[in-house]
Amino acid sequence: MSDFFLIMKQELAVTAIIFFLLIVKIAGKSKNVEWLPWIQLLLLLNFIGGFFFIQSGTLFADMYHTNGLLAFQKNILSLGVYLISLLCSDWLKKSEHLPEFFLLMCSSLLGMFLLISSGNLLMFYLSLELASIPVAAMANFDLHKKSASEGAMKLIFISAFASAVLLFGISLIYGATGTISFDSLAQVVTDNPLQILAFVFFFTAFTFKLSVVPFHLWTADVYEGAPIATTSYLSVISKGAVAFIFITVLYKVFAPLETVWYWMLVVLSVLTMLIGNLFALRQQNIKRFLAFSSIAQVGFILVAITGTGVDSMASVTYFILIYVFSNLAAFGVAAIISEKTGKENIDEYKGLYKTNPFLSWMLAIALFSLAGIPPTAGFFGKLFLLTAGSVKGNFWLILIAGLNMVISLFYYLKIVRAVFMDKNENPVEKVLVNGYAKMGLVICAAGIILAGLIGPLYDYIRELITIFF
Amino acid sequence: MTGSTIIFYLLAALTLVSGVLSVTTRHIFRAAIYLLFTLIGIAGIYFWMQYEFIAAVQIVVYAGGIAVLIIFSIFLTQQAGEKLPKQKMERKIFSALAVFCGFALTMVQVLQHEFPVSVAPVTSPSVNDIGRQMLNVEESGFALPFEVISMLLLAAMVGCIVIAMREKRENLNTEQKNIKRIPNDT
Amino acid sequence: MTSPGLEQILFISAALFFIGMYGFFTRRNLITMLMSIELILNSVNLNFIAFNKYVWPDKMDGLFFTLFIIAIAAAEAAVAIAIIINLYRSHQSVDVESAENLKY
Amino acid sequence: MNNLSYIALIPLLPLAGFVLLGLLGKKYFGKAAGIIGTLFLFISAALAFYTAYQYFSSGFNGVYQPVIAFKYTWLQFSENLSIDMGLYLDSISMMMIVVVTLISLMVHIYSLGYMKREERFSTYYAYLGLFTFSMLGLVLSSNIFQIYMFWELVGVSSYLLIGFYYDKPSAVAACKKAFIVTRFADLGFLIGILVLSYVSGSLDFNTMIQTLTQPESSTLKTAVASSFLGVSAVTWGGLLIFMGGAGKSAMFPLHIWLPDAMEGPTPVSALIHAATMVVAGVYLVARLFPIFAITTPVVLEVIGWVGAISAVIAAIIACTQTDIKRVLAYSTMSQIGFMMFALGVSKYGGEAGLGFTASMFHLFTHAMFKALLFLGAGAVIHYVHSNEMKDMGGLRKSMPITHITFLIACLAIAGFPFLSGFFSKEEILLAAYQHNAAIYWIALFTSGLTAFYMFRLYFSIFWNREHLAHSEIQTYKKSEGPFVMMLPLIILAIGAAAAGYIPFGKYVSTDGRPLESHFDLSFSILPVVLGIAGIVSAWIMYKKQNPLPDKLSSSFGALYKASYHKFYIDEIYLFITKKVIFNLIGRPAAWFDKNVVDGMVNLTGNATQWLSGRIKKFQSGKLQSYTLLYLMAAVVMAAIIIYVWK
Amino acid sequence: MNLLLLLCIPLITSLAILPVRSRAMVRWISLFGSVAQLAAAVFLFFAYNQERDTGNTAVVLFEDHFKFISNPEINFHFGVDGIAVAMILLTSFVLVAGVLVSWKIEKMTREFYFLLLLLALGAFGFFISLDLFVLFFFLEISVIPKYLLIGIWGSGKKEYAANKLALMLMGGSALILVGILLLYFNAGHTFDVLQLSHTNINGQLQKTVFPLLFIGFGVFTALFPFHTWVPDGHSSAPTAGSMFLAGISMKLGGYGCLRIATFLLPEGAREYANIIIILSAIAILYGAFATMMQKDLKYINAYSSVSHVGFSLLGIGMLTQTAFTGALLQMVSHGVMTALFFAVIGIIYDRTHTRQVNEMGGLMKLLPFTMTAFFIVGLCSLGLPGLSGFVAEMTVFVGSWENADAFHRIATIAACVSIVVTAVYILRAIGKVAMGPLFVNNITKGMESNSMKDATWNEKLALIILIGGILAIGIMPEWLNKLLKPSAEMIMNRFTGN
Repeated sequence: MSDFFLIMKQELAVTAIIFFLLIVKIAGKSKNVEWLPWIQLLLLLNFIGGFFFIQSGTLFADMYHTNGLLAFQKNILSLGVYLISLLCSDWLKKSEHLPEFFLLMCSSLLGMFLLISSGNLLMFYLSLELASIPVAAMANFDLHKKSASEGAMKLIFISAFASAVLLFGISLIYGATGTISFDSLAQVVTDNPLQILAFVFFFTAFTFKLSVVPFHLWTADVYEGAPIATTSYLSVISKGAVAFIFITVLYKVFAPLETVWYWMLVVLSVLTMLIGNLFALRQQNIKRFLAFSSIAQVGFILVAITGTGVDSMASVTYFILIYVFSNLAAFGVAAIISEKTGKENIDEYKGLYKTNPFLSWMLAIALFSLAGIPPTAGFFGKLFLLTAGSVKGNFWLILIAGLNMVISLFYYLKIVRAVFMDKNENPVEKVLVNGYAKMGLVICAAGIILAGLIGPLYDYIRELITIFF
Repeated sequence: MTGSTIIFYLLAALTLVSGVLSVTTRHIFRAAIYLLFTLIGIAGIYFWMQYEFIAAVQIVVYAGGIAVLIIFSIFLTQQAGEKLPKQKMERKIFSALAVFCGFALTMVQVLQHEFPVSVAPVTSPSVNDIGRQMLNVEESGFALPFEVISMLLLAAMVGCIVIAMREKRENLNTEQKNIKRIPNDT
Repeated sequence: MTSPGLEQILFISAALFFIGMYGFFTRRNLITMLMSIELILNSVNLNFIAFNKYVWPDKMDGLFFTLFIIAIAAAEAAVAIAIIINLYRSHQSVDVESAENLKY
Repeated sequence: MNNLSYIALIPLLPLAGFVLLGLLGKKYFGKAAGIIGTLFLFISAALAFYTAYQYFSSGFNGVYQPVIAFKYTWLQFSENLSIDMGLYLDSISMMMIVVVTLISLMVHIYSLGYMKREERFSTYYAYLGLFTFSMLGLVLSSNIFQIYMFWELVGVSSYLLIGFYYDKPSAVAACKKAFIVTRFADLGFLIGILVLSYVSGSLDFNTMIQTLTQPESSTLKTAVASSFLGVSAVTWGGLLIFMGGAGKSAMFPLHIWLPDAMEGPTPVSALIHAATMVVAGVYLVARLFPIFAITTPVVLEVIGWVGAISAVIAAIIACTQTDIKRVLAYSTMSQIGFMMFALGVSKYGGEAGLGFTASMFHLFTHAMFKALLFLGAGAVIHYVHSNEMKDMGGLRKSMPITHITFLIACLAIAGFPFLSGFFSKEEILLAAYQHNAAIYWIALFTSGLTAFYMFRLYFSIFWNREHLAHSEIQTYKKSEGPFVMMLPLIILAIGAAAAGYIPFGKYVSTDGRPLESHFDLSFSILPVVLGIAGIVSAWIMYKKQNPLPDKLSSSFGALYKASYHKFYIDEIYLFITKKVIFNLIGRPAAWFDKNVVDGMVNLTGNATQWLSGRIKKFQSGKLQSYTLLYLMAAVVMAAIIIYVWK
Repeated sequence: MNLLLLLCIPLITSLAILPVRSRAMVRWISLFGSVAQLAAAVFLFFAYNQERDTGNTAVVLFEDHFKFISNPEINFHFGVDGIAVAMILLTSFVLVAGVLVSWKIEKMTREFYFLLLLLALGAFGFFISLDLFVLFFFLEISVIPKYLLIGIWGSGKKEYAANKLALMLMGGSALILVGILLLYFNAGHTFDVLQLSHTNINGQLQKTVFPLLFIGFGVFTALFPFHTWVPDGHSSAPTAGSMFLAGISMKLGGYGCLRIATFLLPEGAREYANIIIILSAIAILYGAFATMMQKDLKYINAYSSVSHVGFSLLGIGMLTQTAFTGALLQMVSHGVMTALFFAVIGIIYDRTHTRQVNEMGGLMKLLPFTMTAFFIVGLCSLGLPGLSGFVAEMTVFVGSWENADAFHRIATIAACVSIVVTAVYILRAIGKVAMGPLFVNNITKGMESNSMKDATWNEKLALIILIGGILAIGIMPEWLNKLLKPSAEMIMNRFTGN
């Protein structure tokens, strides 16, 4: 039984936090804000605890399994959640429903954990729903904002739609193979037309969650409408978890269909990078901008996935880790500014450096990392993605990816330019950054700088993957 | 043509016709009622297939739960006697086309596929079996999904409470502070 | 008319699936869109049950899948309705086209 | 002659002067800068004379062997090709260092007076030092690339000196023009070097001449065989190298910079644009003479004709110019033309090499009298503050020393018997007469013209009007110039008178063997008579103010006008550079860059932006459109995979 | 000599100035750091020569290995050959000069020096790296400092220029990246330059990768027609930025073209040599003619850079040892020269607040020191003997002439023609700015008593350092030649197969 606790310790820890929050909500009388540091502490403990007593194993028949790699990936997600709790503390403090927000976020995180640990289609589906339904509620947390309810509405409807399509696909797979277990599916999957059809329907669920073009259309609207805490959660954590399970499913379960999904990925990755970039070029709202930029980033992830299992898993895991730092730092700065001044427009960021040098540098570092420019870790992240993607020798794809990096640099620089170079009569006033947010930003910046320069990190990830993947 | 066949086709006709009516009628209450019919029709098909437990759950959860939920929400949001807004013809045509293509593709594939003929005897699962498996942690047990569902329902409940029971606006300014969207047609 | 079996049921479910889709695409009222989603989910359920009965009767995977889908559908519907109600409060409408401000 | 490395001091001392004065001059030396510079040069000149004396006095068996006194690898290109810095001593380089140091010293001394009011006095001396260094380096070069380097350096020092009065726009234009025109010619020189070095496999003069003058050598055979546009590689090389020489020596049609170069201070004109730098082209041809004479006679022919044409054209133009320095400039060009065609009509070896000797001889004497003329003109300009003939006249009384020395120089250049110019010119004419009759007649005509325009100049300055219009000048000026200005005039006048008596043929010849003297008085009659005729006609026309010149000019009409406008060659160049090169190449290139190349880059950016604007309608904000697209994409993807791709 | 020192000094200096508040302190620390770096570079030079003199004929000296990542195998593999030593010397010279001329920068001083040092760090790292990935890393490091330097401290249409520069360089990097990955996956799974040079890379691959690498690096070094970032970038950058851009950054590309692309892929180079020659001959002439039409001093130098860098590329395309040496000499020479040119322009601009040649004249009278430097750099640019430009250009010409066929001949002659055109535009600029009647911005009167002061001590020092570099190469070229030639020979051996 102790094995059970150790194997599922991360899930159990999150569950414990959920119940703690529930009790806080039900029993707590005082203002909820006071609980924020404690919640942050718990999330930090959750993150740190993830590194100890890691045990591999399978539970509930084949429905749940975990190992060092998955534990590491879960830790990345925990870290992300912790950082969000730090970075968005301003917003959270004002929120009337602080424990509920964390409850939902932790539920969703639990869903993510189970998602990447899932061993059959049922668990996959359920944990995907567990991961996404609370997010829809989270998206609506700015209760009085019209755009928030619009975003939440779009998210819940389109994810319901997507899961319906997914379920249809699963039902056909089940009909064609008679099993929902990943292990046995891997034995029986073949490329007959019905299975391809079913697989494509199944596949769209991932592309939807990852916001791959043309299944990405919800992304920007939802990101823009939702509170930044939710947006950053959606863009980083949710995407990361789905990317992990995506690779597992493709290489472990649907390996026989590799020729099918390989070309799908190639085409979709090109489309995603290109369309994401083209849309990002013209955005004015920083959240919307980051939405499209994250779509373009996903294109690069797809490029990596076209490689081999080990390579793509290693590079994507590494990339997601860096992406957590970079994207959260960018969202963090946006969150602070938006919360204090209500400004979310890139034009309004002009002359930010004059008044807020710290935030400006943080934003710049984050954006450079997103653009993949050294010495930030984003450079290594991108490079390993592309290296992984070129294993099969499809260098045209790499070339297109490289050129897309140029386009992406253009719009990242647009913000840098606004912040550092453009003059503004009426710049963002001096913003007092609270300690938590500052700490969060510093952690992110340190991560951005160090994660790339510490070579053994990648080696470590790769080693995990060669052992466990 | 046996009686069972006739019943099946009647059920099928009920399901599909009320399904179509449910998505086309312009009276929202009628749509809800047609939806109810469809759900009942499907429950009927479950009965027909001798999956009584599922049929029962279908009637309890869908016909009894979700349909009522929907009808209540219609009460909340709809003025009586109001017709539903019309959709643009263009959208209808495109949708019909896409849907038809999807349907055709699916049917062609499904019909072409040779499903293996089952060798095991067709038995309807007993409620007993279902219950035992539901809470079993061993092979072919569904305890974990059960727990997951419970967490999901908890989260959904909390979410619904937060969203639907929003308090009185304390600060009217929040509305003004809404994002000022600058049209970016440049 | 042949005696009904797997193919007929699959036809019903597929038809229902795409009828639901059609509704989802063309209905402007959010509640009716939610109804369409329910139709779609029902068609999937039907699929699972049919496959379980006619093709893979040795295990009850399909049946359980259906059960869980029903549960999730309920949860999803609840959250969706909560969001719709909230939207109705801020937009004074449940028309999907009233909520198209976030674009481009 | 044992340790010869002291010879390196000859060029290095002026360099030291340049560095010293250039870095510290203004601040620390002030007016003493001139003395310091002169002192450096004096030592250098003394060394040069000593060296030359040693060299010529101890010729071996009548053959003056070239000696390489010093050699240092400056830049190793490849195994065979390297730029060496060396000191190459032979008769012509010895002669040249004497000329260069002597004239330079004279100019240094002269400038002490002439330039003393200049604010940038020390800079001036620094530049003079730089020039002298470069010129000495040039004449002592042992390596063709070395000569090219110093060639460029004299070019730049000439540029600096012409542009010395840098706030005068005309001076700025002139120095620019001088540099660019000679630079253009140097382009030919450079390519010529590349060609010759490639065919000979060496940059060293000795090796190069050896390989290229042995008819049996296989390298030469292949070099002659390989041809471009029907002309062999060696010939191309020779022609291109001559192009460099022609540019520097202001040969037609690359002469246009020389008259403008008179914008520089007059002593500089005397040094650079009369005596030394402009004869560098002649020196270059003389340096490579064996190659020209033995391997590529065609080029020699070209050299001869270019020289002759330049001589006559310049003489004609000189007759009509009114700026005294310009007259002298054209006369310089004309005289260098003489030297050029003398080389052109010469052959290699023995008595046939008379032209070579004559050319060098003329170079030597010309340096004396032309420097004298310029310095004299400088004194005149110093006195009247004008370059124009119309501001002068009747100066013979107020400037007696200048008058006498100027007269000596004029007589010498006109070939008046028993002055230096007479001997050298007679030799040239003789050489031409022996080998190329056409050139001989041209030369004869030109020498008559020379006498005419020189005396036109002389009479206009010193006679013509008895009383100066500028009466105030006479009241201000009592003396014609300080002693330091008169001394060089006197020394040079002695030189101009006596240099002809040096037995040049003994020392300088194509193959190092002394030439026998062929002095035949009867041959001289015709040129001398022509010369005197020229002098007389000038006397008639210009001794007193009279309407004759105007009449004559109007009777010549078009020719006079053309000559006055220097045959419109400047305008042609201007047209080519301004209109053709600027408008047809430069402007389009700049336009192309701005619009096409840059445009492509901007277009890519704009196209991306445009595309991004086009596709925005997909993001319509309509939930149902999103989902519709979702379904369609899924169905289409599945259909493609199932039906098309499989 | 431990090469890490070369990375540590700029790194430590740049980090050291971050917490410093006082402007003066920042300046002095930067100066100290850059002088230390220069000392290290000079020491490296002597150490290298000494090592070679003792008969060490290894391809690179002072090798160092640090494991970075094991799969894909990436190591910090450092080592220098003669080329790298020369480039490091050049970079440190320009660094010191750049720090000195920026003394007066008041706007965000700390950030300015930080970025400057970061840029230098990238260059140093690039030159000592022997691992393609690490090399690429360092190459990319320099993009952001450039962007910010131009964008924040620049002038004119700086945002446009900065954007263009960053994007074009990034585009070049994308090509390099693909090239590197192609090599990695098809030639033995290694990024190590030395290992790759021992690997037998098949011809088809070479022909595919070479253009990628060459164009990629070519963008950095203003290969025609990818040069358009040069004029805008250079002219908008602050003085030190321009100096770095032209003096160092463009050399990164040239170094990459020769030391990486040509060295690793001789067959590819042979395949495309003629195209390189055509492009570079066009660049040389076209750049020169385009310069003729420019009126802005910085544009003049920028376009002339395009022309001058063309000589480097021409030398590379000629595929002879002498031409390679010439190309390298040209890189070093152009680096010093153009840095000096920009320094002079910066000083002029500081005084006159204009860079239009038509708006000033006769500055010799007011700024004799600066104008003397201007003369020297102009003369160097037009290839005057005794200054560095001559040495480099002549070596390229002689090397180019070793190819005996008409095509190479015509290309060489075309390149030679540019020395005349260069003379035209340089003398025009000098004539307009330094000579003629004194005026600035159409103010003619009272200029003599103008408060315009000649170069201050820091500027003088910077100019003297760079002039010293020009003269050192121009008067005694053999030391540099000796340094570069064996390395050029080593590259050439790849072609002759020794």
